[in-house]
Amino acid sequence: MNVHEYQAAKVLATYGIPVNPGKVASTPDEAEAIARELGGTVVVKAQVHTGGRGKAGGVKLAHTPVEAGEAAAAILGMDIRGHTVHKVLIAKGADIASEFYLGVVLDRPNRKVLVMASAEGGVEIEEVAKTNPDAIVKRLGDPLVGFRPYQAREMGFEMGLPADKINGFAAIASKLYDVYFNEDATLVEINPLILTGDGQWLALDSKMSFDDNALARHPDTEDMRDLNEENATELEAKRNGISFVKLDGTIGCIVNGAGLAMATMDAVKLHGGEPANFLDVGGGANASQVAKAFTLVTADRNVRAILINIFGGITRGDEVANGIREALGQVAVEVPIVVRLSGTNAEEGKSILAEAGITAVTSMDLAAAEVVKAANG
Amino acid sequence: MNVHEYQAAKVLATYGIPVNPGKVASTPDEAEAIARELGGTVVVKAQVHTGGRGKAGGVKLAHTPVEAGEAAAAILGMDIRGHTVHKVLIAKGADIASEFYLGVVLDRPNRKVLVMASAEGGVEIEEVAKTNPDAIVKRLGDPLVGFRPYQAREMGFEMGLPADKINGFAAIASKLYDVYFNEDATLVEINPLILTGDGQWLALDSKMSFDDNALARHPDTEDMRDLNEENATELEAKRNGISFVKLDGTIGCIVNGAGLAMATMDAVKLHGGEPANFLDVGGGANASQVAKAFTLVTADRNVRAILINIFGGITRGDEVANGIREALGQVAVEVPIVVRLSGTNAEEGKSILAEAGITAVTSMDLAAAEVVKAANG
Amino acid sequence: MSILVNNDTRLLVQGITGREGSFHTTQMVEYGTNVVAGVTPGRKGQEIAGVPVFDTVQDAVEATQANTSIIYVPARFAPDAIYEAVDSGIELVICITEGVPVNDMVPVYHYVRQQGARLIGPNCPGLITPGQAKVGIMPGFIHKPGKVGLVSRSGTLTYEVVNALSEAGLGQSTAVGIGGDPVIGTSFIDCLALFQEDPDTEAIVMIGEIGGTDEEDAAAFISANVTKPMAGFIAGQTAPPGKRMGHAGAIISGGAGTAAEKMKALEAAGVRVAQSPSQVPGLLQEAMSA
Amino acid sequence: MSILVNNDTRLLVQGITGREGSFHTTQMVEYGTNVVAGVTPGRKGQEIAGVPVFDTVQDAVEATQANTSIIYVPARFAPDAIYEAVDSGIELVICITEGVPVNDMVPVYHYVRQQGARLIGPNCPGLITPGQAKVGIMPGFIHKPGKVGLVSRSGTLTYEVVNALSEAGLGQSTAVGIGGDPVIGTSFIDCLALFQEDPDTEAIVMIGEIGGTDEEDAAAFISANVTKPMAGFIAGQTAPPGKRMGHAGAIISGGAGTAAEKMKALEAAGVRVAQSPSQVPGLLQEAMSA
Repeated sequence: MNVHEYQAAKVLATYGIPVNPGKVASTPDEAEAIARELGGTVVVKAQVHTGGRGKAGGVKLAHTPVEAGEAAAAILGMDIRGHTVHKVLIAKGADIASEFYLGVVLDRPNRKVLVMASAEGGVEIEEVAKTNPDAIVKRLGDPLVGFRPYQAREMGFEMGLPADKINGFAAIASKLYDVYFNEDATLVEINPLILTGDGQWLALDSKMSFDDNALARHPDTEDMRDLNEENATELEAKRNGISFVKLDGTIGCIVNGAGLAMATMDAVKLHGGEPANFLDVGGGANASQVAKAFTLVTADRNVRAILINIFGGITRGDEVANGIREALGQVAVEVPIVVRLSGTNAEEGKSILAEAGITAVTSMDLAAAEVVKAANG
Repeated sequence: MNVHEYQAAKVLATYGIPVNPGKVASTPDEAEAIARELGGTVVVKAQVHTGGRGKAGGVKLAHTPVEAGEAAAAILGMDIRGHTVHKVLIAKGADIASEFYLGVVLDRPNRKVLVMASAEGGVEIEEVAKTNPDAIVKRLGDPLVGFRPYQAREMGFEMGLPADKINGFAAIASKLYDVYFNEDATLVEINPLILTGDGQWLALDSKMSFDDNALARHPDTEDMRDLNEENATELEAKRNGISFVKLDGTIGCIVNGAGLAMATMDAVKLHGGEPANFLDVGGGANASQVAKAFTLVTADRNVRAILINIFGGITRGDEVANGIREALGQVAVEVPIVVRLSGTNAEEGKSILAEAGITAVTSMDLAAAEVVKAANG
Repeated sequence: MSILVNNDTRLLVQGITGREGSFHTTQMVEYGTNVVAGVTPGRKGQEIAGVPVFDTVQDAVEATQANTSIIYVPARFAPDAIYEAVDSGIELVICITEGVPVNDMVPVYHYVRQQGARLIGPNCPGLITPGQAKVGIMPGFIHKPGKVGLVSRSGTLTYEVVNALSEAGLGQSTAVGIGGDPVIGTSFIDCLALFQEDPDTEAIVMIGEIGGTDEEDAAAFISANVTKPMAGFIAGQTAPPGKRMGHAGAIISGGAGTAAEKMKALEAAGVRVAQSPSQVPGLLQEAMSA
Repeated sequence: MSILVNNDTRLLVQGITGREGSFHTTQMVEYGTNVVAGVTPGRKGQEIAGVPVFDTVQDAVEATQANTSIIYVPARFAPDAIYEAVDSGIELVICITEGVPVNDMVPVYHYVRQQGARLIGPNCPGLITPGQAKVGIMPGFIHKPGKVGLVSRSGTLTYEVVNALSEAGLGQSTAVGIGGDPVIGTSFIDCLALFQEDPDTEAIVMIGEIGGTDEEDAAAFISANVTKPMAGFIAGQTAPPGKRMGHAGAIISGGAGTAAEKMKALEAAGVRVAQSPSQVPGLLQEAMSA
């Protein structure tokens, strides 16, 4: 789960990390009032769950409250990489002397948590990794005794920080590691972390993602969820125990198992089609789950045909077939359906579907070819 | 540092451990008012930093508010093992179905933290260890991943708890381990931990000690300090970087180094005397430290002679001798002083002291013999 | 022969009285797995599919000498269940449970290694040595005893490939589902090393997916250490970046973890990589006769 | 020969620019210890007693191949300093610092062991191999090179005994102050094992005190493993129960940890236990000629 910049800043502040004070506005009037309250030059920033705001014109400097209102008017409602701007953050303009990057993320190969920093702040870390990998300094937290202050100091010295800035940097890095662990984040990033003209550390912009599997123990985090930023269909799927990801193609996919669902998308592509979604219906594949899957898939107007790919394991093919028939009685599906059934009682299942006038085959490749033909036909 | 039962109960409550609600009174009137507020039978308990309250008559049951006031009147001011009772805790009488012991303490040989429990609650654990050691169940917390819930369950099953009481017990044991670690305790003990007639867990009495070296990071703990319970001389010594423990003998000891200070006490005893104190003056042994040590030692009216035992290492014997002379100019010492000086420049030091009319010898045994003679003379 | 589980496996089921635990215990017993004990605290004395239930793993191990454990408890209890198994002397722990927070698994991973035990999963289907021991939730009947070792991050996709192998007459020595989470106890490399050493495994199939670099690391290991013929498949060629594809670990992030990179790395290591699961048996046979 | 420190010791001082650190660096250099580097973050380029100062232990080790470190930083920074030393490849870490909370030392103790390094202290005077390396705060001049290994929980009391030994013509191979805290990195047993194996140590002196059961554990070890003649002393025969005698670890609690028990255990293990420190040389000579 992702949160907005202003929400991430609040989390950082509760850990004692110095952030640039600001407030959120939903209207130009609110923005103007906040700018007046803050005084001086402010920056108006689009609050959306995506990067590239600056390039898209979602970040504007305003020298007066009126300018702030105008900037907010321009940004609110803007579409940035498919995200509509509903809120802007109004924050005091900062006196930036130097910019840094500081981030904490899981290091999968080592099964440890990685703290990364770079003196090339304000640039995406992936970009720095490509253009100047030596500029990134890294330390792994020990899984059992954590991230130690000396590691943070080493990072500061390696980045070439002056001696009197080392302890301040180390304190922020240690606190950011605590944020990652205590809040069950999957990513926390301050970019840029700045030194101001008068030598103070300040987290100017930050980003956080949280482990969905740990949200149950973090009700405060769940409260930060912005439904505007989430795909309604994906949320609806999740509530029903279905994994769903919307894609741009025309062929709806309903599959049991995440790996098989990806492989099914790949097969559609291999046979010349484009998948409209990733959908893992979960273990059971019973009538109500399949009916829910139909509803999710057919909500997408681009879908021109549906491929159901079920490998019967513990769940038998005939049960699945009956489930599909039943689901079709509950949900009106107006596009062609191709079913691929394999594994336990696949033949019985195919007979049941044939009786209902539904094409059912054994081979996944054949099913993919058929569904592409159906979508184009 | 030790705290009172009512303070320990507050700490337990903040961790979600169920405690018997009660309030503290300093006068019989307050006690009566609290008993009236609580209603029903109450127990009135002396709040002192020592065990054996029950045997000493410091715990009384009261069926009415008036009885509670009377009980408080009887207990307040009472002397229990040398501790004067200044406060009583008034708590609701509990319906005890069964009593248990639960404690967390450092296991020195394993360098790990030990959780102990016993179905023989209400008795001192040292007593159980002697009479029925098999009744004590133990589990070590892992220094790196902590005390795990399954360990608490195992302890519950081993104590013969019924199945429906296991999870409740395990939750309390895990929380008590957290108290120990998060609060930097050296001992936390619930005794008795009870099951009430209606099957609820309740911490009826508890005891906590804290690591003096960690108090700086626990201001809340430091706030619980009861100066009535601390030896004023020991506190005064601590403020001056001196380790001091009051004893019952007649020979005051001033020594540099804790181990040597103990050995000096032992030597006094070996030569027929009784030490009046343990005193480690710290590394420097300069004039102001020695003067402070004189003040501390002579505050004890039992002291009839003083043994100063200094091993000159980094600090030179002549410096120490001058320090002693200077200190004697600041503090009037009316009992005989025997100085033992050894190590660096011991001879120079002894000459300086001889000029000041102070007996100074090289041998620790001889010094001990001399001081015992002086005390008896 | 085989790897990790076989006729010597003495299986303990943690969470045996739960819905999943009891169902799959029955299935495993029916398959012929030697399920010796189950654990659910407070349920001592019960039986599930003829298997005695104990209060603690310690009690169960003492009474039955269980050496392998499979875990079906809910996610928030899974780390404790793993610690309990390892501390009670269980050598091989299979955690089926899905949804364990990553921050919980980081210390678990390192603790298990430190204690010299082995964890498979979490969020995995388990593993099976056909004809000997099914320790997991896979449909047993699709597997055939044979000489192909299989290791996979996926569940159903594994069954798909196993089924195709069996139909092509390629039985399996052992098929291991290592799980789809970002932090799992046993990696591709661990299993490849075991298969390489297992005299009865003659060829190896590896099924990867997007996310992380375990497949790339495996490719490097294969180049240096694996001499047996191999075929593979990587799911997620059409997955978009930044989106989690069902499995918590299946996500392309920061441009890393794509199927294309993984396929390239495996091919460079001499693995024949299929475009579709159905091609795996053919490619493997090619590799075996090359 | 000797144990732990000698002419091959390349010493690093953590907290070298502090009051204690700089004073004792000068003392150690004057004694002839090979002090190669110091560390205080932000003080790179300075020198203390001719010893170059670095920002990090890593930098210092790279530049000077230091293999031993001594720590003089304040208590709240000491655990981090120990971790930094161990993670930078230092094999032997001596922590002089007093007042480290016990809960901090518990994970440090186990981490250091796990990494295969050795910690002495905290709250200790350090150790010395007379004529070769003084790594601590003890007065060097009282020590004489020789054949007696000494291990002690105390500081000044150790100097007392060392002085008595030297005056009696009994020089020391190495004298180790292991520290007076409840959790210390190196125990009596560790040192006894090293002295027993050291060909140049012919007799051993052990100085204990009240609190804990390390002396009793040492006695059991001595019975089973130590063949060299031994004398000992236990401080605190007159200490009352429940009171901490200066050292954080010197406390009789729950009736355990008394001097009497410890003396009894050591005597039963064949150690000649003195009533007074001055008796130690005589008892040791007796033991050596027995």
